[in-house]
Amino acid sequence: MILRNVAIRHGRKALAGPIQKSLLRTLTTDTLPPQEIAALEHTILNHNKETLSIDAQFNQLPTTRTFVAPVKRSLSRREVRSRFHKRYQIKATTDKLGSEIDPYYQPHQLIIDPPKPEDVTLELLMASQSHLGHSTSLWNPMNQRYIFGVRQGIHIISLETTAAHLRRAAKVVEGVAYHGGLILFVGTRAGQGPCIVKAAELAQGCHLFEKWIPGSITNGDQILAKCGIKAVDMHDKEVEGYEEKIAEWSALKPDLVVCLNPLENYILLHECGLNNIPTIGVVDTDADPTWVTYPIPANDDSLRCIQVIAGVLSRAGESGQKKRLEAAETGKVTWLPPKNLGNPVTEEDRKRAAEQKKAKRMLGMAADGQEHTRGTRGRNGDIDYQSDDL
Amino acid sequence: MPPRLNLLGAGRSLAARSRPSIASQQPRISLAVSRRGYADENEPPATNDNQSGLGHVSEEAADMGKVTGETQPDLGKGTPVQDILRRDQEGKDKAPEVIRAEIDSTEANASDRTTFANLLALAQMENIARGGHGSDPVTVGHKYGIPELPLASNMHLKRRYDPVVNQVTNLIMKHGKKSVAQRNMSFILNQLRTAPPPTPNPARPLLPGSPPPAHLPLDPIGYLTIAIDSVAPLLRIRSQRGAAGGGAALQIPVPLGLQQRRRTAVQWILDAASKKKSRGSGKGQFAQRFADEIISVVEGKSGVWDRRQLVHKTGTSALHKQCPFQKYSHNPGHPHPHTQKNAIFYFMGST
Amino acid sequence: MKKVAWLPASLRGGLQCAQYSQTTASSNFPRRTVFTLPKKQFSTSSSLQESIAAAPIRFTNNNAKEGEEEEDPVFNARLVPNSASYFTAQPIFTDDLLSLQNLLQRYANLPVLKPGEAPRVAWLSLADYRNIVGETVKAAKYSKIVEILHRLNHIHPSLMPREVKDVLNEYKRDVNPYQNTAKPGLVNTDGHALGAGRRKSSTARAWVVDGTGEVLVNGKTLIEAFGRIHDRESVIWALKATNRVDKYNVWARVSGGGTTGQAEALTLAVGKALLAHEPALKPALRRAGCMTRDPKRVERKKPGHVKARKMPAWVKR
Amino acid sequence: MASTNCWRCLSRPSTTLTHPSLLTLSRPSFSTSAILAAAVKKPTLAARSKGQKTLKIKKKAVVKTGKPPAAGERKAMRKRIVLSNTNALEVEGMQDLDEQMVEKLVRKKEEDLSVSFALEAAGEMEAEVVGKVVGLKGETVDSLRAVEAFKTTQGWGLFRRPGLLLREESRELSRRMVGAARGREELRLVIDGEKGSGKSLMLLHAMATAFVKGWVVLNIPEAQEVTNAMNDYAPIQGTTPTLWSQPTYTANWLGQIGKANNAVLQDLQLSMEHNLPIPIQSNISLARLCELGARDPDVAWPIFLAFWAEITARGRPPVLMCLDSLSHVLQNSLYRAPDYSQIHAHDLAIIRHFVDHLSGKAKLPNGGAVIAATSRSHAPISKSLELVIANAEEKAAHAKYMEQFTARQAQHKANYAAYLERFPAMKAERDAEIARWQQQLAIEEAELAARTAPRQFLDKKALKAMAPKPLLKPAPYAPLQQEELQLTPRDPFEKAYDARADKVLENVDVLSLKGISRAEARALMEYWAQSGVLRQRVDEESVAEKWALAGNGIVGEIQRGALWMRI
Repeated sequence: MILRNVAIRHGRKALAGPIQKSLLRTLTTDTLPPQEIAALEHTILNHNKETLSIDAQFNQLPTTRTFVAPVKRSLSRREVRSRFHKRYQIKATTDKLGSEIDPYYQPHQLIIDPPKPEDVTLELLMASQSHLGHSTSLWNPMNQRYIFGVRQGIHIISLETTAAHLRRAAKVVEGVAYHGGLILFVGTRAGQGPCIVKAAELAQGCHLFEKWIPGSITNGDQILAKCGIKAVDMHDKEVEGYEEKIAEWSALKPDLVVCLNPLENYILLHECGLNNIPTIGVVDTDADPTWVTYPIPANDDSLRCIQVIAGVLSRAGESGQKKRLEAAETGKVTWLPPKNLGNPVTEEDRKRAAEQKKAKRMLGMAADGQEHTRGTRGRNGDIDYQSDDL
Repeated sequence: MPPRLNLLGAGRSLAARSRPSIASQQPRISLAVSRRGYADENEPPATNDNQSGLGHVSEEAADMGKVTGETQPDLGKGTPVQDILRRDQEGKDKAPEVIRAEIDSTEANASDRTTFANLLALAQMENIARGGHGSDPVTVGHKYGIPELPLASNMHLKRRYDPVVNQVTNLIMKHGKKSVAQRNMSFILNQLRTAPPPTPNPARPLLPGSPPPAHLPLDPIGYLTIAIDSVAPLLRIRSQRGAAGGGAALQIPVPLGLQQRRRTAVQWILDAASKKKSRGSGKGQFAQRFADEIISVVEGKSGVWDRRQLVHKTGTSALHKQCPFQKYSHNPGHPHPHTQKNAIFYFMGST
Repeated sequence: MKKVAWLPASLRGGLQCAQYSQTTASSNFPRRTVFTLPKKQFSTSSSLQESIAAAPIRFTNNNAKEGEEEEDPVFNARLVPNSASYFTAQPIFTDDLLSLQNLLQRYANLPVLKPGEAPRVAWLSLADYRNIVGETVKAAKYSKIVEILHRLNHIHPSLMPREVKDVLNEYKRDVNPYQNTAKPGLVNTDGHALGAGRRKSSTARAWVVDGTGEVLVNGKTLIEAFGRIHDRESVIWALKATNRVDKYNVWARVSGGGTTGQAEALTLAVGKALLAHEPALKPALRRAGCMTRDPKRVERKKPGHVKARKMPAWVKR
Repeated sequence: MASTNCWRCLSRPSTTLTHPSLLTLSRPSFSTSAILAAAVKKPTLAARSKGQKTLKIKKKAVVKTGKPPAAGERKAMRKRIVLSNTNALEVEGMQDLDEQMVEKLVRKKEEDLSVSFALEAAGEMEAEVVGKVVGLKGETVDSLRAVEAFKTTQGWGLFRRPGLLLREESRELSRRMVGAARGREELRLVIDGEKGSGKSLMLLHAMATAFVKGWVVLNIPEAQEVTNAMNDYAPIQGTTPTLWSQPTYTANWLGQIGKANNAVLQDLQLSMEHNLPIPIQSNISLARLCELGARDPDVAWPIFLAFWAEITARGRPPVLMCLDSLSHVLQNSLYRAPDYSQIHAHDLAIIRHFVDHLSGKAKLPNGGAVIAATSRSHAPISKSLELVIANAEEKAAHAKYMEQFTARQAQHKANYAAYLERFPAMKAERDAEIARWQQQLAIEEAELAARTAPRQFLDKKALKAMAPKPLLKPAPYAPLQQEELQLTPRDPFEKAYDARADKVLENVDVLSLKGISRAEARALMEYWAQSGVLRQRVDEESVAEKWALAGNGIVGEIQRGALWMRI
């Protein structure tokens, strides 16, 4: 009986190939109910009759018409789609199940919604490892005052200072945003890209996560020549009529540069210094705080810390921009237009200019005609010129 | 009809197949069909037997012509209406039952006369023979079976000769005349074949595991290989100028790869052969001398052995002079100092 | 209303110097105020606002008093870059990259095809992209874009979102070179299959028919056509490698080049013709070396050389 | 020159000055430039070396070490024929080419049954011998070696002992030889075939058969040696036109003949009187006679004539004469007559003797065969020979065509008869079909008329054109055309035809060799594999491959491909 069960249980393997040693491990002593045995035996016999007998084989030779091209067995499109949706349904229904988990660190959260300046706490800073400096041997004494102490051979940055400087920097950013300044977020280390981009997006500034091209400020007219500029009014709506001006306008310069890794961007900071552009920088214990205008003593090697700082600053910029727009609603302009930008040129302005030119030329021509008759060339040229104008 | 509980199918999913069917690397049957122009079942039957007795007027005239040997009317002129209707579908629908029935019947038995169905059946029989299932995916991209892959090593167009023979041929070649070199090679091998079996010299042992000398002549390639590999040096002496200090050249033993070893050996044998005097006149004298040199190598009489020994001696002495491993450690040209060491010890034991 | 931070003078200077084109005038301006302002540090924001607002206005008035009387008040417009990637000097490229990145991020968890199975697409070449964008993008940077495109292309077609499709279409080349595949050889109704092959400067065409292993090259038998056994073998190598020497007849025409070239051109031709008969033999023939066209040609002669590389003998004066 | 008289005394010398130089000096000449030029002193070697430099580079003379090879040693090495390779394996079960084997070979099919019954009664099995490799017996080998039937290029040195493949052509050849011997008439044959198709081996087969059957064999192993003016030759007195004998070659040849046919000749005594320049006893054996002829060249030719007379006397065994590379003897030889006119090959006594029998001018009363093989390697082109061979092949082809044609014609007649009796049925059927067709048309038109929009027209004209035509009377009988035999004509503008060669080749049979069949190739390759020189599985694929590589089974090429180039 037992043996019979074994035979039935492992019938498929027996059919498939020689019995392996591993089968012996699966020997069991309990028996199946008789009707199940009968069913199994019947199926096996039936299977043999249908698949292994020669005439069965011949019956199974399909004719040419009913022949289907042999394809490797893979899921059809519909199957894939249905399975995918099903998986999501299941996920949606079963996600809620299980125990409640306390709020925990989710890396993407820092990028998705960054912390605001007001919810900067020492705990947050501590949690994001912003207190860890470099080893004492790499210390740059100029940032002595930010340092809390030494632990296990590395400097510990005092988080109070960090928080204070961070808040100050936030206010600076907010102010610049409020006064319609152009803020540039720079983080050229690996992995700083996302938070930089997010920050620029919130603060409506610019981002730079690749190498800073030296001279983009001092020689911007050459380097940034191709990069487009537009003119916006107090409500940040784009304004027509400045095309000629913009065409020969020199390249823009940032009004504030937030540099998350000053060590690698000395040239950038130097250019900012040359152009009196204020800079905010994350200064680690091995960095020189005097490179930047507003240092933020923190650990610039921890992405998490960097994300926190960039987030805070970006939130500040965001609020600044908001305030500026609110002020604009009330008709108050918190910034001054560039000096010789002037008013937008409209159609009638152009017409009027053309008229004046024409009138002037008429006078000039009369004078010419009386004095000397040569100058047809010049006249023709003038006519061309006028036609160009109109 | 398919089996109710297809245990064997499950077994197949368990990779119970003895060896993988070639199906995986074959194109689909549809491709095969589209390419096999004349095995296509869509072509109309050559003669339609379904009609009673004899065919249409044109066809009748045609086989009439076949019988009487006169020029046959071409079927294009008087085409039976069935063919016309077969071409346009809706006209067929409009056609009377008789014609429709005819058309259908012809199209129906068009399939069973194709060679393609037979091919299919054959392939499926193969499947069954392979222990598979009758309804396994069948691919008919071939008529006489697929050769076993991978092919034999000498089945590539560019590597059809034995490697040793190939190398020796190329080393014999002069002025790029390969066919001449190949003729010489065949001379050499035949010489080895017909010469009396060699009597090896115990002082100059052949490679370990080489067959008894009596068996050599009937395997000339093996003969050649053994001779060359036996005298092949294990290393060459690279003399680095000034490395020994004071401008003196430093002898550095560098181990050789198999090809390089064989090459050196063949070069030596060639030198020896070119120094010999030819016995007869006419063609194949060089081959004769080369073969004699090979034989004398196997018999341990050749001077090539001395050259080998000389190289090895200098190699060992140089090796012992300066510590080899330190040298090798910063010698990029030489990846495996230990194999080198073993090689040296091997040959020290061997000589 | 929340307090707005006190703006340091240097920043103000920065602001102005950024917006006024002449910086020299205002550059020494902050140094004056630095010392005056600190005591105002903790005052309320409103006064500060005025002070800030006032100072520049006064400043401008001082500067351009006589100019502005007859002119109407200046229109409030400021200049901002079109894109946030202004300072990368390649704004369009950077924006493309970023948009692709977050597209991928959004659809990262859609099911994907196996590496081989995605439809093969030819993306814009670097030159094309540069022309379109008008920026000198480095190859390494553009490869990032291509990488992302490749990944997006592997999203399972049944679940490929519309926008992804559109984006991919933007980056596709106009003509897809991968679509033109080699035409499969055809067997005509007489059972003839034609294959063509080339080698060195020889050209060969071979018709392969079911038969008993008879070979005619230019109407000559194999031994008349080729003296070397090596060459004869080359001619029927495709049949030999697949054990079909006695199953087909070959009728071939070959012209140009020497014996070796002709023989190996025939190898290719016969192989292709055989493939038309039995497409499933392709892997075997590929491994037998009968599918590969040997691209080697005679190297051209160079000016100043005697042959392709040989230099004339050096003569002393 | 030492003069007889002293120069001191100024008296006139008794002897006249005869020295040419003195004469020229003394005689007043029109120009003295020659003398002056002659008198100009050549610059010494030292001067030359000192002054101008020459581009001539002095080659270092090669130093000869050891003794040079003896005269003819190197040639002997080149010509050496090795018939045995001790390394090769002995092929067990290989039968020898003996009387019985030849019998089996020549036996016709219809005879087979009866004989095979007899053999079964005797208890030995009957087997097909064609497509087998047979060995040669020791004495046969010696005889063949004596007549130089083996050639260096035939690769005998690879095998333990010489073996011969029996192919279809060899069966035919043996049959004709044996038949000729039975009928006491001579077989006159030219063996042709492309390079490597086994012509010389077919000759060898003929000789082997002859030796086995106890014929007398005369072989000219290489006609070139006879005609290329490498032997001494002398005119034979009293012959018009003058015949030229080659004493040394003849003597050598006689020696070969004697040695090769020793078994036969030593039992045959002289039977008639000959007037020979040397006295011989009357009762010596023919073998002895040959030895005498071989001993001194001067009498070789007369003795050969005597020998031939003896051989062709009544009751002597049949004779086989063989010659290889025929085209050498169908043109002028390289010998020259005293008036420096070229001697035609047919004016050489030995060649004349051969071609007379080849052309049938001279008969072999005891029967026998005269077989010549052409050669494709280093042989002159003989237009006459080519024409003859081409015509012979066309004749053979036409004969084959004719027997096929007769069969086809019979079939054709039968078909027509069948058609005639089928005709009434066909006619009835056709009428029925016409009726059906018309009613179909009617139906169609009715439907068309009935159908409303969209109106579609069935093209009536086209249908009318398609209408089946009625059958009236059976088609007439058309006999098959038979194509006539066309021989390639003689090119009227060709000057290279040789009149004497044409006369000789007028009526000789041509046996043209083609490639061997697959079965024969397989037998051959199996023989090679058994003797251990072919290290390869012999199966259908390999045989087919070698067969195809050898241009459809040219034997020599098969051997080259299987044994020499691809080892």
